[in-house]
Amino acid sequence: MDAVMYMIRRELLLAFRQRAELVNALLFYSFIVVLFPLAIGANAKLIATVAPAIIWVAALLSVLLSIDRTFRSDFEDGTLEQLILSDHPLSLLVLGKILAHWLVSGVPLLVLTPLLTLFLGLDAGSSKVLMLTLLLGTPVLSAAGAIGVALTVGLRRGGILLALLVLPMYIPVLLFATVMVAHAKAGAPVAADLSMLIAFLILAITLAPLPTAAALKVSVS
Amino acid sequence: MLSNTCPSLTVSSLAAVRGETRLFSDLSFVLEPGQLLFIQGGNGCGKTSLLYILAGLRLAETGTVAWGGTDITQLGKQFHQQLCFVGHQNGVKAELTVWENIQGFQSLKTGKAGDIQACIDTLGLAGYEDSLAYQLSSGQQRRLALSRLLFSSQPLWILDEPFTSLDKGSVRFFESLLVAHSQQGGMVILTSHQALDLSGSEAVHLELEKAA
Amino acid sequence: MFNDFNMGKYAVYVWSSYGLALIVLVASYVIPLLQHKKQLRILKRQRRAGRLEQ
Amino acid sequence: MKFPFMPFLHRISSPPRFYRMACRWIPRLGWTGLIFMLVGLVWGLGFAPPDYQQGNAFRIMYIHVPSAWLSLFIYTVMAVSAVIAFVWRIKLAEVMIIANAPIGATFTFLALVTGSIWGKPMWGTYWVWDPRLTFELILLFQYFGVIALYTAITDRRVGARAAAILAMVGIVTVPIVHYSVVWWSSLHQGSSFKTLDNPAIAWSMLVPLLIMFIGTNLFYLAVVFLRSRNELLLREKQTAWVGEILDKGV
Repeated sequence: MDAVMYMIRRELLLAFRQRAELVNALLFYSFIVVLFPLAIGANAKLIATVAPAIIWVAALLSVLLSIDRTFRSDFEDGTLEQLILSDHPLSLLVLGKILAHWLVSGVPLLVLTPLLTLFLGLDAGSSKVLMLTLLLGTPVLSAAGAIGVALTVGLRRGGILLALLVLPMYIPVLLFATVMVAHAKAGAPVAADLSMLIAFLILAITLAPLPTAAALKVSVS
Repeated sequence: MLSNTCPSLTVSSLAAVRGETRLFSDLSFVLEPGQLLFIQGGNGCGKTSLLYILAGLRLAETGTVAWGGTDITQLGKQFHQQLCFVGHQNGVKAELTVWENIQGFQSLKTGKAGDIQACIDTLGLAGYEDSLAYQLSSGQQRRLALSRLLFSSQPLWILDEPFTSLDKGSVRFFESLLVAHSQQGGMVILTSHQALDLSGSEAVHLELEKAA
Repeated sequence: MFNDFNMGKYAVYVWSSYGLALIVLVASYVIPLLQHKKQLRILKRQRRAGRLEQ
Repeated sequence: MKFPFMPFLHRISSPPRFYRMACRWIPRLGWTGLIFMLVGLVWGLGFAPPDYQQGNAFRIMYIHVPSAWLSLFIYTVMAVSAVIAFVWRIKLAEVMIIANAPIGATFTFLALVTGSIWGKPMWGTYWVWDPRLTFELILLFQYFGVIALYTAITDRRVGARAAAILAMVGIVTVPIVHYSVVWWSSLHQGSSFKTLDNPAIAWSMLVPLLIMFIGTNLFYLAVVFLRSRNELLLREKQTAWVGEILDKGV
C-alpha cells in the first residue's frame, strides 16, 4: 500500500508543478464539446439528444491525450528503470499511477462536465445519470489507457499507434455508458447497464495493472 | 555495513542480439563478493545491453545470469531487492526538488536509514535542497542520481557510465565509495570510458570487442 | 435438386459475397507465397555476397 | 515454469524442423482445402434447397459462417501462442502470433463484409450497431493493433513480446462476440448449429456448411504455414540451417 500511496503523492506533486498541462487538457476537453454544437448548427433539440455522446467522446479523447504523458516522461528520464527495479511490485506502482492519473485528469473533467451539459441543453435528469457514468467510466479509461501507453512508450512516434490500441478497449465503456443515459431518459431500467459499468470498473482497476507492468518491462528492454 | 551477505554472480554463455546485430556471444564469468567488474569497450559493442541483462531489465538471447546459483529471471523481485542500479539516464524527476527526489529514491528502495540533509551536504548540493532538479547542472544531476549509492544497503551495484559530466573531486569521491563498497564484501559492476583509480579493490577488467 | 446456381432476386448479394471472398482468399494465399520466393532470392544474393554471417 | 509437455513443445518448435514440415504441408493443405471448398460451394450454391424464409440469400452463409468462426478461432490460437511465447519464450510461438494476425484480420474482414451484404436483403440495411457486429469490428481493430504494434518495434523479439501482451489482453473480446447473440436481444440470428443432434438448420443445408468448414480451416492452416515460414526465414537468416536451405534447397 505504501507503494501506491507514494506514487499517488508523487504524481499529484508533479501534476501540481505542471498545472498548465492540466489546464490545457481541460481546455481541449471543453473545445471538443464546443465544436459539436458549432458543427451541428442551431438545432437545440438535436444537440441535447446527442449531448451524452459528445461528452463521452470528448472525455475519451482527452483521457487518451493526457495518459500518454504519464508514462512517457518516466521512460524518458530513466525513472521507469528505477520503478521496475524498486523493492515494490511494479503492478502496485502502476496502480498508483493509474489512480493518480484519474485524480488529476478524471476528477477535474467530472467537475467541469455539469457546466458543459448546461451549454448543450441536456436535461437535469440525464445530466445526473451522465455524471454517474463518467464517475464509473473515467477510471476505466485511465486503466485501459495505461496498457496501451505501456506498450507504446518506447516508440518515438507512439501517438497514433496508441489510439489504435486503446480505442477498441474504450468502445465497450462508451457503449454501455451512453446506452445507460438513453435508457434512463426513456424511463427504462438501468440496473443492467449500471452493473456492467461497475464490473468494468472493478475489472479494470484490479486487472489492468498486470499487463501494464508486463508491457513496461518489455518497453524498457 | 551490508544488510545481506552477498552470493556470487555467475554468467554463463551469454549472448545478446539487438535488432539484427549480434552484440556479443558466449560470454561467461563469475563475480565473487568483494570484486569489482570494470567493463570497457567502444561505442555500440553492447556494454549497456550487458548491464541491462545483468540487471534483469532485458532478456538475453541465450545463456543465463545466476545470483547465488539461481537464474535471476526466476528470482525476479528477490534479485532486484539486492540490486542498486544507476543507468545511463539519471532517473531524476526534473520537476521535483533535490530533497523530494532523494525522498523518492528512499521510498522505492529500502536502505540504510539516512539523514537526507547529511546526504545533500556530502554530495556538495547544500543550498540546492529546494531547487527543482532541472535547474541543476548536468554534473549536479548526475551526483543526485548517484546519491542512491549513499543509502544503498544492496550488495550488488550496477552503474552505467557513472562518472559522466562529474568534476574531478566528485569522481574521486565516488571512486572511493565504490572501493569501500567492494572492501565491505559488496559487488560492483560498472562501465566507463575514463581510466579510473580503483586501487584498494579487487578490480576485474572485461573488454567487449565490437562484433564483426 | 440442381438449381442451376440460380439465385433469383438475391443474385447480386450472393455472387458479390463470393466474388469478394474469392479475391481476398486468393490474395491471402498468393501474397505470402510470392514473398517467400522474393525472400529466398534476396537471401541467396546476400549469402553470395557474404553478408550473412554464420 | 516447467510442465511435462515442455520437451515436446521444444522439439516441435525447432525452427529448421518446423520450416521443413511447413514446406511439405503447404501444398497438401492448400490443395485439400481447395477441393473441400469447391465441393462445399457447388453443393451449397447448386444443390442445397433454398431457405423457406430467406430464399437463396441464405447461401451467403457458406462463406460467412466459416469466416466468422475462423475470426474467433484464429484469435484464440494467437492468444494461446502469445501465452506460450510470453511464458516460455519459444521462438516459434512468437512467430505464430505474427503469422496468425493477418489471416485472422482477413477472415474477420470477410465475416464483416459478407455479413453486411447478407444484412442488406434480410434486415434492409448493410450495417446495424448491434452487439455482435460491433464487437466483431472491434476484433478487426485488435488484429490491426497487433500487426501495427509488432511492425512499429524494430527488434523482432521485443516486438513479439509486446504483441503477445496485447493479444492476451484482447482475448476478452472473443467470448463477448460468441455469446453476444445470447446475452443481448439482437438482430443477428443465433448459432447455425449448436449440437449435431439438434441442428438449428436442415441437414441438407448443414452438410455443405460442414464441408466448407473443413475446407476453410485447411486453407487457414496452409496460409499460417506460409506466413510463419516467411517470418522464420527472416528471423533466422543468419543461422546455419537457413544457409543450408539457401544452398541446397529444402
